Amino acid sequence: MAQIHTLHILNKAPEHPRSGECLRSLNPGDALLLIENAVLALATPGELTAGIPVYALSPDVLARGLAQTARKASLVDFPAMVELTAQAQKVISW
Amino acid sequence: MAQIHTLHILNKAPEHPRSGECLRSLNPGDALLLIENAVLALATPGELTAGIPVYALSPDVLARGLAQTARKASLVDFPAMVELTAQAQKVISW
Amino acid sequence: MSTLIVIDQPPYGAWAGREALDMAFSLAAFDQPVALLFTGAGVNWLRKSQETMGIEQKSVERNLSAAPVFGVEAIYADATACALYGLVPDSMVAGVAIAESSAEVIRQHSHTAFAG
Amino acid sequence: MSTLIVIDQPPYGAWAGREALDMAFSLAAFDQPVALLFTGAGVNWLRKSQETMGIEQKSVERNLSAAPVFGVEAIYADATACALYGLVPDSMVAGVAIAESSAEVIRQHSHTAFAG
Amino acid sequence: MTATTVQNYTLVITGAPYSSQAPQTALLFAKAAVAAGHTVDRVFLYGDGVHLASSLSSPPSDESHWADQWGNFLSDNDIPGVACIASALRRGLIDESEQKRYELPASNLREPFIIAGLGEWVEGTMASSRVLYFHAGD
Amino acid sequence: MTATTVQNYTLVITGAPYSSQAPQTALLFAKAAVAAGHTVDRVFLYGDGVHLASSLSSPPSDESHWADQWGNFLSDNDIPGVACIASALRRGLIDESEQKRYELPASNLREPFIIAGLGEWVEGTMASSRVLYFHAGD
Repeated sequence: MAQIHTLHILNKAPEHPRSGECLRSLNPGDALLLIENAVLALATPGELTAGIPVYALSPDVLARGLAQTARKASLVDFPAMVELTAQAQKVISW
Repeated sequence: MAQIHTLHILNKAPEHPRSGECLRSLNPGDALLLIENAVLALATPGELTAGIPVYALSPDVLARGLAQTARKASLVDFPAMVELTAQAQKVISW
Repeated sequence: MSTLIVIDQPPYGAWAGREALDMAFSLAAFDQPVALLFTGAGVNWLRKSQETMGIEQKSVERNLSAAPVFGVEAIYADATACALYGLVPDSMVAGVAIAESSAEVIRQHSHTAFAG
Repeated sequence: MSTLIVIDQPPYGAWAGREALDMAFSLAAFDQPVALLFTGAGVNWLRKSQETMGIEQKSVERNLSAAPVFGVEAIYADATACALYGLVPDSMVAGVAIAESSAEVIRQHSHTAFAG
Repeated sequence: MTATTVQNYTLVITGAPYSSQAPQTALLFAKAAVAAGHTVDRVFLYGDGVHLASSLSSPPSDESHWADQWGNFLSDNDIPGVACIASALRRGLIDESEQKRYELPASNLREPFIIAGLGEWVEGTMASSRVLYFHAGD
Repeated sequence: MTATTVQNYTLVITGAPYSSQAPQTALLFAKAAVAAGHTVDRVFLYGDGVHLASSLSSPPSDESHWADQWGNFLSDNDIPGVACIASALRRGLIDESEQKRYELPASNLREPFIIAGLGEWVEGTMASSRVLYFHAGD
C-alpha cells in the first residue's frame, strides 16, 4: 500500500448528501474506503473519483450481493481496513 | 379549505432523497404539508410544486427563523394541521 | 383498504427496512391486502446472492422470496432506481414487478406506510 | 492537534447537531483548539431569529453566539450551502466566516468529527 | 366529507425522542386532534420509537420530558400506548413479564405503555379512519 | 510511518445497535485491530450509540447480540467502554448512582460499561494516535 495522506471512510449510500460532500473533498494523495451502505456506489454507473485509490470492505460488498460488480474498488477485509487506518496520516469518518 | 384528495406530509430536508420522491408523487387535487426539517424548503430558490397547495407548520417555520421568507406556503398551526388530515381523503407521511 | 409498504432505505445499514418488511408480513398474516414497493437505494434489497455471514446479520433474500407465500400480493421495484443500481430481472429475486412510476403505485393504494 | 466539528444536519429535526456542538464546547473547556464547520442543511443552525417556543425545544442561537466566548476558535459556513438556503451575513448570527471551500477547511485541521 | 367529520386516528411513532423530532410533533398533533373533538384509537411505537416508552429517560430539567408528557397525555385521555414487542426487545425496552421470561436484571417500561405485537398496529389500521406516521426526519 | 507502527485507537460509536450497522462494524474493526497488535485506548458511546450499553437488550436467539459481544470484548481485553452521561440520561440509560440521584425505578447499564462525561472523549483524542467514528449510515 502506498503512503496515504487522508483516508476517507464513507458509510453513506450514494443518495445521502454526505456522500457527495465526501467525494468533493478528496485530494491527490488521499484514499477512499467504502463501508456499509456506501459500497452501493459500486453498483452505480460512472467513476467514483479520478486518480484516488478506492477500497471497499468485502464483508459489506458480499452482504449486498455486489462481489461480481466491484471492479471500481479493491476489496479489503477488516485486517486490511485496520492497516489502511494505521498507514494513513489522518482518518476522516464521513 | 378545498377538498383534498391526498395530503402529503413531508418532514425531510430538501437534500433528503425522500423529499424529491415526495415532490415527484404529487397529483392535481393533492396538497403538500411541510413539517419539521422539510420547512427548510421555504428558504431555497424556485417553486416547490406547480399548482398544488403548499402548507407549512408554523411552529417549525418559526423555530427555524423562516417566518419572513415563507411566501411559498400558507402557514398552519397544529389545529389546522389536524383539520387538513381530517379533510383529506388520504394522508401519506413521507 | 389496501396497504402499500414503501422501502427506500438500503439493506443492512439500518433496521428500518427489516421492520417495514415485518409490517407487510404482519398485515398478510391477518389476511389484509398488502404490497411492497422498493424505490431509491431500497431496490438493493432485491439483489440476488446476498452473502451476509461476514457482517453477522441474517440475509433478507429468503424472506423476500417467501413474500408471495405469506400472502404479500405484489413486490414492485421502481424502474429508475433499478436502472441506477444496475438491477435487471436476472439479477433480482424472483417475483418482482418493475414499476415505471412509483407515484402511480402509491396512488393505487388506499394506505401507504414508509420504512421508518 | 486541532479539531474540526462538522455539522451538516439541520437544526431541531434531530439531536446529532446539538450533541456535536457539545463536543466542540467540551474541547474548548479543556483548552483544546477546536473550530466548527456548518455545511449542507447544517447552515440553517446559523440563521437569526429562531423562535423555538412552539416546538418546545431550546433555541441554539444563543449557544452559537457564545461559542467564541467559550473558546471555539472559528465558526465556518460553507458558501455554497449558504447560497442555497438564502443565508447572507446579515441573516446569520454574528462571528461566522464564510468558507468558499469546505474541503480546504477540513484539510487545515488534523482531526475531523462529524455530527452523528 | 365535511369539516365536522369526526375522525378516529391511529398514530404510529418510529422516531426516538432526543434523536428525532417525531414524538414531539406527534404529541402536539394528538393534543390538537383531541381538542378538536377527534379521537385517538391508539398510539403505536415502532422501531426506534419504542424508546419513548422508557421509564428511565431523564432529560435535563430545563428540557421537555417527552416520555413523561406522552405518558400523562395517554393516561389523561384513556388512549392505549403500545410498544412493538419485537422492536422493544432488541432495543432493551422491557416490561416485568419479559424481564422474568428472559431473566433480565430490570424492567424499564413506563406506565401506561404496554408491550404487544404488530397485530396491534394491524388492528389500528382497521379500526381507525386515519393512520399517521411520525418518522425520524433525517 | 511504516506498516509496523503500533497505533492506539479511540473508537467513538454514535449509531445504535438494531438501528444502524455502526456497533457491528466497530466491533469487527476493534477485533482486527487488537489481533494486529494495535491497542484500543477506549470506546466512547455518544448520541444514539449509548444504547449499545443496555443490559436489557434481548434480540431473538438467532440474531447477533451486539451488546453482549461488545461487553465481552471489552472485558476480555481490558478496554474501557464509556457512555456519555448527557446522551445516556436523555435516552434512559442509567447506572445505579444515577438511579439513586434521580430516584428512578431501575438501572440498565451493562458491565463493563461506565457512564462519564465528554471529557472522556477529549482525553481519548489526546491519548490516542487515531480516533475513528462509527456513525449511523442513513
